[in-house]
Amino acid sequence: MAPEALDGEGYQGEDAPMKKLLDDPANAVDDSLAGFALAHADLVEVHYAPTYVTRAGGAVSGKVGLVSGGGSGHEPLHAGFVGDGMLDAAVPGAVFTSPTPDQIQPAIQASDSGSGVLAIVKNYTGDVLNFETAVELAEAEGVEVATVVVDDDVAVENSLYTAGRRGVAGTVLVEKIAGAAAARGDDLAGVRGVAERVIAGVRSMGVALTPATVPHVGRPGFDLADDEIEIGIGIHGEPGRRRVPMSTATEVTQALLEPVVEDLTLEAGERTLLFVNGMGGTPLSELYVVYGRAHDLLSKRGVEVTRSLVGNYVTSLEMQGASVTVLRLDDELEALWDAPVRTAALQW
Amino acid sequence: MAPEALDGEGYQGEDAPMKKLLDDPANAVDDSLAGFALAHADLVEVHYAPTYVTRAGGAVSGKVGLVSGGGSGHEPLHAGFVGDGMLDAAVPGAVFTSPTPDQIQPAIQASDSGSGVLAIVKNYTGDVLNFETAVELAEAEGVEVATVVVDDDVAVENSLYTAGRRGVAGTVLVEKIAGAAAARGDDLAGVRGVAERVIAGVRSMGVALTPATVPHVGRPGFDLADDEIEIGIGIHGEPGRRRVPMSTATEVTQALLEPVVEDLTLEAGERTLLFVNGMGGTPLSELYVVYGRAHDLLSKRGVEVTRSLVGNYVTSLEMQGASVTVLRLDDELEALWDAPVRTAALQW
Amino acid sequence: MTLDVEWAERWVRTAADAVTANRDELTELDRQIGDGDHGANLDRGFRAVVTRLDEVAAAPDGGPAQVGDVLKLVATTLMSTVGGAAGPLYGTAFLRASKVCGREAIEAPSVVAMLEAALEGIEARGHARTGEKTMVDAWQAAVDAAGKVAGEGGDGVAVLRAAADAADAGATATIPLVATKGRASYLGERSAGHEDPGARSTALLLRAAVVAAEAADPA
Amino acid sequence: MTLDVEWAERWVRTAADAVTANRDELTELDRQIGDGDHGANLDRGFRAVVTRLDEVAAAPDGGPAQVGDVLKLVATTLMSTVGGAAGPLYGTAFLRASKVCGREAIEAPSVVAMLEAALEGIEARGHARTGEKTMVDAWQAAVDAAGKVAGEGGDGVAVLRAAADAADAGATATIPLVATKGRASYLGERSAGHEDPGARSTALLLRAAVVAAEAADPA
Ligand SMILES: Nc1ncnc2c1ncn2[C@@H]1O[C@H](COP(=O)(O)OP(=O)(O)O)[C@@H](O)[C@H]1O
Ligand SMILES: Nc1ncnc2c1ncn2[C@@H]1O[C@H](COP(=O)(O)OP(=O)(O)O)[C@@H](O)[C@H]1O
Ligand SMILES: [Mg+2]
Ligand SMILES: [Mg+2]
Ligand SMILES: [Mg+2]
Ligand SMILES: [Mg+2]
Repeated sequence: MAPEALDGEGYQGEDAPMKKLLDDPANAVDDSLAGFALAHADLVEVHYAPTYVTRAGGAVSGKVGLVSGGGSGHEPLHAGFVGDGMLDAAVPGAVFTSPTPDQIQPAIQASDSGSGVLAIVKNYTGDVLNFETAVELAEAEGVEVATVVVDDDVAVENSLYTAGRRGVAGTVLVEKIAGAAAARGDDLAGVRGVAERVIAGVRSMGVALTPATVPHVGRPGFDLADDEIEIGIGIHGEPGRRRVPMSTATEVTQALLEPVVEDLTLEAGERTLLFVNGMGGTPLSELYVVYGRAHDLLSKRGVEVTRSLVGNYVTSLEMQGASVTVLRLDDELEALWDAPVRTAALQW
Repeated sequence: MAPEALDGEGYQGEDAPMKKLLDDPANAVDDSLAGFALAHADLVEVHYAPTYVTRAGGAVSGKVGLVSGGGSGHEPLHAGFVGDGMLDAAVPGAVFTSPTPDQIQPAIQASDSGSGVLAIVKNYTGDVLNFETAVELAEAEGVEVATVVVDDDVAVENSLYTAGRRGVAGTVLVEKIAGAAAARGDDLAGVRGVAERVIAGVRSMGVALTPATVPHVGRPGFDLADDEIEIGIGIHGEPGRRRVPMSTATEVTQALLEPVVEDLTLEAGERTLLFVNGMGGTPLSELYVVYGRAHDLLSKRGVEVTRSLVGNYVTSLEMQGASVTVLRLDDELEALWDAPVRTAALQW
Repeated sequence: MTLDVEWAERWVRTAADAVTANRDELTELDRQIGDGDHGANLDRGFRAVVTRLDEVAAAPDGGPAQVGDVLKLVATTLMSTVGGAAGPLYGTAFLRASKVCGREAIEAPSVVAMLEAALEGIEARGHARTGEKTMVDAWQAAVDAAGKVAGEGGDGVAVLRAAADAADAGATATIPLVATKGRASYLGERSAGHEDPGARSTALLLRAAVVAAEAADPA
Repeated sequence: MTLDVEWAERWVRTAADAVTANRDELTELDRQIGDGDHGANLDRGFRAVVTRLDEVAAAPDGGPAQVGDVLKLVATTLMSTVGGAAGPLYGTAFLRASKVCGREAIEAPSVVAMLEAALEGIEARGHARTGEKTMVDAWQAAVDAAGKVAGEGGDGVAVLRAAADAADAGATATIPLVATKGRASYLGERSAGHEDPGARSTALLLRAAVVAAEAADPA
């Protein structure tokens, strides 16, 4: 292999090129989806112009359809969760930018087998507005659509003074459990009810150690000193609520978990699912350290952890950091969590 | 939550603290394993002093045992692959340092149900030497042990002038497929034969965009300018074969894939498994871009991709980068790949 | 000059140029208190608008006949290409505006009506009011100034100019505000001290309308 | 002085101190052409050795009786705590060395035999020969020099001193070499220009033996 192999055009520009495995950063989303489609042809079908992803084989007859979507850059969310037992379609927008109604509408229609469709929307102004319009359009075409809005991020106060809590890692749990409810044959009202029960019982909080760089922007979403971390970050490169000195896993975990537990008013004896989510650039080994610490802290409060998830599921490009999510469980939610799932990113 | 929550001791030291979600960096491996054990109590059991991981429930009667191990920092390798259809035990060393014989020996013995044990070793002087001693000790205790050495990294010439090719991402494929052979009831010679067939047919090559920092070292394994990437890296923070300017995904993929294909002497019409592995800090979306490019390049040569794997499976802490692995397939290897597996990191 | 369909087309093209020229500035504003995509989002949208306008102009039945046709084309194109919060908000703004501009040329009262319709559309979709540090602050200032100048007998261009000046000031006035709507609200108090990107892009778009009017009719 | 069991213990403790003091230097050498863990690996190992030695010394039946006992304790402890390439290599070296030191004190010929046994152990495990840019280069130089001084009638300490000096030079001499064994071999030509970390640590360990001898018997 001649060294010239790499001496082609490469990135142009004044500054040092971004270190990303991409060709044209403006095509990052579609290029990635093309590879995704090739790697998972048995599970998904990717549509372009407009861009959306459906389950291979199309809507499942007699089953409520599940559609979610949002800005790209959070992979495997959402396309990685399309498949048996979870989503019927996913709609990826530009990086960190909610998709447009003309992408969402066909995804909703493709997911309808006549039993209606549940749209799972993360609570961001852009996502809510674009889904709203798409749902109106799909309804005009005769599809029955229900919408749930996920807002699990306790870093944001749910008050008059904010756009409301953001939807973050808890979204995966909503998609998995509502997907299982749809798979077992619940009707649209039933599936929506299950999704709303999950949303009511799930809370998250995240930390960034390093920011992420959006490909077509080319510089980090925020600046962080070498010894600072950002507590209460979202998943779109937004800055968080406060900046504190770098600290230990135990202290950081505590800072994430406590507001979650308090907001949920979790009490001794309750059962939970504990989910430690990586933001993309943090090694799995560190996520397990955080998981261990969070588990200990919950145990100390007498809260039982009966299900768990650890990994990079709702990411923010290559951001280093993690979030801690707790979901209050009961027999039904546990059973739905355990139900089989077969997607690119979650299988059992 | 008071901001003081994070004002505890934190890291000490002259320089800016490392940005890692850890408590004492010297305990990183055990702390992570403790969380891993809590999260996957249904799958694994973690033993300490000496440290090794076994399948929950112990050796499977009548089945050949599979043991692998190596330095930590490559998670989910190896402990994430302990479970049904894959490994019976994994032995994690210190970060990037092969484990010691006194860890490996009990892992081998715990995996023996009387049908013998296959040790899967990545080809590094340290791993080979420590496993050698451990195998001798286990044999002295009456365990029949066979050893295979994985050496899939074409970045290293397999010649008199090197310690031989390194074992890298291909190790996962060896563990999965040999694990399936053991699960279907092959005897030790048979399982070893399958593993050797995989080793003979698998090649990899990797690239680093940014280096990784070993927790107890506190600074990057090598230095890379903002516009440079390192081609032909290993998974231990070693520098690679050559440093080139940052380039496009297409060019980088080509530089990785070509030597792999040539070393395998792949011809048109052959079937392959294409595996794009993330080094830990690169977003999944970029791995799919690389996958798509590699798939295209193989297709152009008439090589068929019939199985695929994309994700962070053999990592190098938070290194940004990826490797491309190709495995030559036949009916038997395809069937063994498809066979059920239930581990923390791979399930179907 | 008359604010006719040629002006409307020129407005849109001027706006597209202004967005491209200020893309990085908008992005940087959004990076400070949002997610750093506002410039890229609008740029993507307006480039699509220009492409679409070129297509329509090249069609055998000629270009748009009414000011409202141009605004509607902008609305639907932004809606389907921008995404994020700004896509539906600007989309609705231009859609509502198009509905009160169903003629070949518009005069001062229609300019006011157009701006009012746009503002109402944004408020209807986004539920924000003045003072919440959003694009509403720029639009509201523009509407107020436009109404005043129109009431004083100013012509269409004078009304537009007053609107653009006011939007500019309205955008600047968002700097000290604490956001209570949109992504910047997540920052709480930390959002103060930064200009709202959507308010700034609103000022750019309205300035483009003035520039487009003046280009045909140099004073 | 006599190279007795007290000397052996002092050697090991001095070596442990030297490793800790040079931990970062060894790590940096390994970072250049390896994986940056040699300092940490050896430091972990030698701290365990010291702990073990303290335990054994505190045991009711007293400390080790022979030089070989001390070396064997070093061997087994390094083997089970160092890992990597250096663990088994140093482990085997000290194990083989212990076998030829089964007495209360050793003289010049035993010092040579000890060094030879260590070198043979390393060669047997690692299959490296001189010139491959490994610790073998330092050990081989030490063995050669030790043999020479012993042949000339030097006493044990003189032999040790020659060995340490030669190991030092041998380590330095690895700088221009291209590695063909161990992790540095992956770098090919790029390994030239850097000192081999294992050769350097070998020189440190042998120097510690001299320091330990001199400490008891200041010249
Ligand atoms: N509820 C709202 N009402 C009015 N304007 C809003 C609202 N939410 C956000 N905006 C405007 O949208 C702008 C951000 O647009 P953009 O960055 O494109 O979308 P996003 O916030 O989804 O990334 C803000 O600067 C603000 O002016
Ligand atoms: N085959 C070999 N024979 C002799 N010495 C070797 C061999 N391979 C490696 N070494 C020595 O081991 C040293 C590296 O040790 P260390 O860094 O602890 O282990 P690792 O290479 O596994 O990280 C090298 O500097 C070299 O001196
Ligand atoms: Mg956005
Ligand atoms: Mg090592
Ligand atoms: Mg934005
Ligand atoms: Mg090393």
